[in-house]
Amino acid sequence: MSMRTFLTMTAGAGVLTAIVAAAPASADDSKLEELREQGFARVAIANEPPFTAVAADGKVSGAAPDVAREVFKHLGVNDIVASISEYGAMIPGLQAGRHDVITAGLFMKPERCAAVAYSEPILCDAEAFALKKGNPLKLKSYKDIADNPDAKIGAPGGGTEEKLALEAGVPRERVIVVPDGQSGLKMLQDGRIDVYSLPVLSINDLVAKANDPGVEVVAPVEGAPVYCDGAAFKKGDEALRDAFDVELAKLKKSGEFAKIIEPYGFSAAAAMSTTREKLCAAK
Amino acid sequence: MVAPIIRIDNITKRYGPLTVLDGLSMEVLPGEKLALIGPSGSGKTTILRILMTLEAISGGHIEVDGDQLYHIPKNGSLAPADDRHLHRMREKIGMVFQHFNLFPHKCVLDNVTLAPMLTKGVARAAAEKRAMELLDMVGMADKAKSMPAQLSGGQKQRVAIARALALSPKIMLFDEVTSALDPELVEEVLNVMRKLAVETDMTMLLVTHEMGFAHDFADRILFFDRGKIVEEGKPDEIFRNPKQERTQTFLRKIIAAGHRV
Amino acid sequence: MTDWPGYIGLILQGALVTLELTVLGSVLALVMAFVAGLGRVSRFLAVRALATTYIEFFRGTSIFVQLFWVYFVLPFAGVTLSPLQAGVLALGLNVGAYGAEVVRGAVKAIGREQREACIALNLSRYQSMRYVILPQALPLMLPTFCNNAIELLKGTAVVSLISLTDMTFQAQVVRAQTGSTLVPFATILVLYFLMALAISYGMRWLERRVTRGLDGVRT
Amino acid sequence: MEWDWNFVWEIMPTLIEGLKITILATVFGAALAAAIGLVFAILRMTAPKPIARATAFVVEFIRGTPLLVQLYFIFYVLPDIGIRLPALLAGIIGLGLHYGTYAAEVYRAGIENVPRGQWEAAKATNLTGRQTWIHVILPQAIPPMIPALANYLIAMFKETPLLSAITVLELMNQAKSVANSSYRYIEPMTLVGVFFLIMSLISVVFLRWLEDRYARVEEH
Repeated sequence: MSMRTFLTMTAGAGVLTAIVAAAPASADDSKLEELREQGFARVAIANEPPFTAVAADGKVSGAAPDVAREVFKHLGVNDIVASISEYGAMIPGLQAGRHDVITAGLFMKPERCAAVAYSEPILCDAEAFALKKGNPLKLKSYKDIADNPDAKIGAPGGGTEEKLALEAGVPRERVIVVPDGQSGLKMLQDGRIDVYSLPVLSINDLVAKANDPGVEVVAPVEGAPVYCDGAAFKKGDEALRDAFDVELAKLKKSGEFAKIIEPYGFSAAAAMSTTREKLCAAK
Repeated sequence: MVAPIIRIDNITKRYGPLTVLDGLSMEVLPGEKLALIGPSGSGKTTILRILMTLEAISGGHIEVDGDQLYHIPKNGSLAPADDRHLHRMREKIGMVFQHFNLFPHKCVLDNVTLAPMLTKGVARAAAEKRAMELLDMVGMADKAKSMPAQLSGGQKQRVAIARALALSPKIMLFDEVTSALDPELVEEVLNVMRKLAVETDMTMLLVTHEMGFAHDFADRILFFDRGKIVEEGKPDEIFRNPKQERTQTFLRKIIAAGHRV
Repeated sequence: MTDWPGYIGLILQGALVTLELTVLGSVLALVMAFVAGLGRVSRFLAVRALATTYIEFFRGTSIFVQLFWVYFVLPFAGVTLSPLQAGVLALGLNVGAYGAEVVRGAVKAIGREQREACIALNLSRYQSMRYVILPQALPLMLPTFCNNAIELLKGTAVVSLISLTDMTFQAQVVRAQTGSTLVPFATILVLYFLMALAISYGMRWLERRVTRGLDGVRT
Repeated sequence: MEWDWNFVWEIMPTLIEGLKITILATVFGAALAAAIGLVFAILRMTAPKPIARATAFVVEFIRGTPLLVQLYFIFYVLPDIGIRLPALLAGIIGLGLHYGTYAAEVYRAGIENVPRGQWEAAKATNLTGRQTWIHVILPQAIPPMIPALANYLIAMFKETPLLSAITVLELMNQAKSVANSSYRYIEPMTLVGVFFLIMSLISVVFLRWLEDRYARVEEH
């Protein structure tokens, strides 16, 4: 069996190699060329309407992917292929070459700007709370949550809201990381958390869908800034990002941009009144 | 004077601290029928297992049919044998086990044809023809398509004999081939072996507790005790007239236990 | 109005991915089980050591951790796998390590007597393994292989966490879209159970086929 | 991306926090599994036929479906019928229920492996049913079960990362949370793997010892 085992092992290794044999993605200005060639860009989304959504037939929509789809079309990349990811996994996934760009309402913040290459702003929104009818704990800001030792907040893991809560001084054990919007709402209804925080439009969409008279919305959250997202590229793909920005600016100018995002409830004016530079510098 | 087909020269066999064979030497002539008798644990089965290369030796040399069994000559001295050499040497030797060791997933015929087809490249048709002759000889031709689980112990052992014969070895080793059988099945196996002893000129080594059979079957009897040959001779000499005290004691006990001599 | 047929369709699409993962993962697991299982009974120390390391490593860490590692860490070593490849690789290697112990156990369970018969009949090591030991060991492996396959099926749910659109993932999507938790989860629980049943019936059928004759009933 | 030792030391306390929860979940999950398994086994072996059948079905169903989905079910669906469990408790119940079905099989096999003759001998020596169980059957049935049970304990330990999916802050979830805020996956994920490997290697040694101590009967 000896020699044979070696042979079998070699064969096994062969099978492995075959499976492993996927080309490592390269990262330079030829990136756009590469995307054109493969005919699509791989985007990370979160399935959080209205930023990102997946329809019953599996089709990807939402404001962020719709804008990206349009821009990429102008760049000669015909389609986008989306994979749903947790917010926290998006940047590591981008760095690991899992996707080419994040189009998910991942708001620009200084430390994120340091980790990825953002496009110019696309979607802007303020933060909101969903809470039990009548706001029994009287929570209006992240600070209020920090000050009330009984209040538990739910937020997406690695999302803006989790950071805001932690920065406002809410201890880790009262910030419950919730995998997705539906789970967050469910946990609020079940009383596992007292407040669930997402951007205004997301909360509105979620609460509207739930159609639960026992849930109310506080928007915007006091003291929380308005944030804007951009398409996030891997560091090193700045050439692609710049090309993206050029086409994005054209869309903004032509009014097409507003046509895409306003039906979802986003304000085109808000996105156009600020810049990546300002948002990345803001503290 | 004919050269011996087996020459065992001063071999030892140890299992850890236990010495089973201690400086044993013996020779077997071609065509000789040899019976190894003696109390349990005296090392007689170990001899067969060593000849079949189921156990390695701790020291000494064995020559089978003119070649070293466990060694190959290399630059004038002897080096340990490799797999190829052992493979070649095993062609000369066949063995029948106490517990038959038939392959339970193969029918009787396939049990007999497997080794010739695999080790000698015999074509299926030829292998089956030869197998049927052998099965006929052991009286098992009508069970060729049966599975081992459907056979009695005696039938299994007869198939096992046919299986060993199918490789046409020069030396056959029989290791207590009847001791796992119900008493009424012993005779059918012994009959096959008697026939074999008469009809072939194979060298045969037999380890047995059937003293009567050993007497009829063997040209020479070796009496083993504690890893040594205590006494050897013609069956009549050993059974009628044992010289050593240990042989006498052993035979007395055997007779007292109701075995026929 | 909820588009239930559409959503059920989504879950069924996920079921196909789950099926694909289970089948491909099982194939890899089977290959690894035999390679590593036979490697563990090899004569060569190096082969045994390699097989043992593989087995202990993959049995030692959680499938969940392995999956995340393959998916997020391996790319930094220049190996980027699609979610499906990552899933198949992690599941196959993980379950293969368990299967290897089954192969080893079954091969060892075919006793000394059969091995000695092989030596006496002058079969080579390979021939003994191929024609005598494995055919007898295989029926002993099947019941445990069946359990392993079901474990693998259940393990596929974990891949939903690396955004592979399997059944569990699609159930999450449906849940996000419809706001109903009970329906998608109950549906996939039943679907998983049916798949597990299919595996165990299939294996039982296979077992009956390979053991025929061993119990004394000729085919 | 390079391996960063400073980062490793920085996140270590957080991961240790998670490890505590992981061990807590394992210990309580195991205790629950041992108890639930006993109930399942007794129901299957001694209850009237319909109940025994229903139990068998439940056991098969739980064994045939993924723990992850069961956890989702316990955590998100049960509140609809008024059962609202804290995340950790839900996780422990999920683990206990899932592995209880495995334990039940071990119990059953262990008891059935006691030879028929032992029951008959007990009857012949006029022992009561209770005495038979306590003095004859269980002392023979339990030792061979121990390695098998320990095996499932280790398996369960390795499935605790699934609890992260229902917001339990165990080892995996702490690692993810660290990764989320630092955008680094290499160190946290590798460390989690190393933690599990170390614990498993220790438990493998322990298991071998258990096997030597209790299961020698199986080998001949």
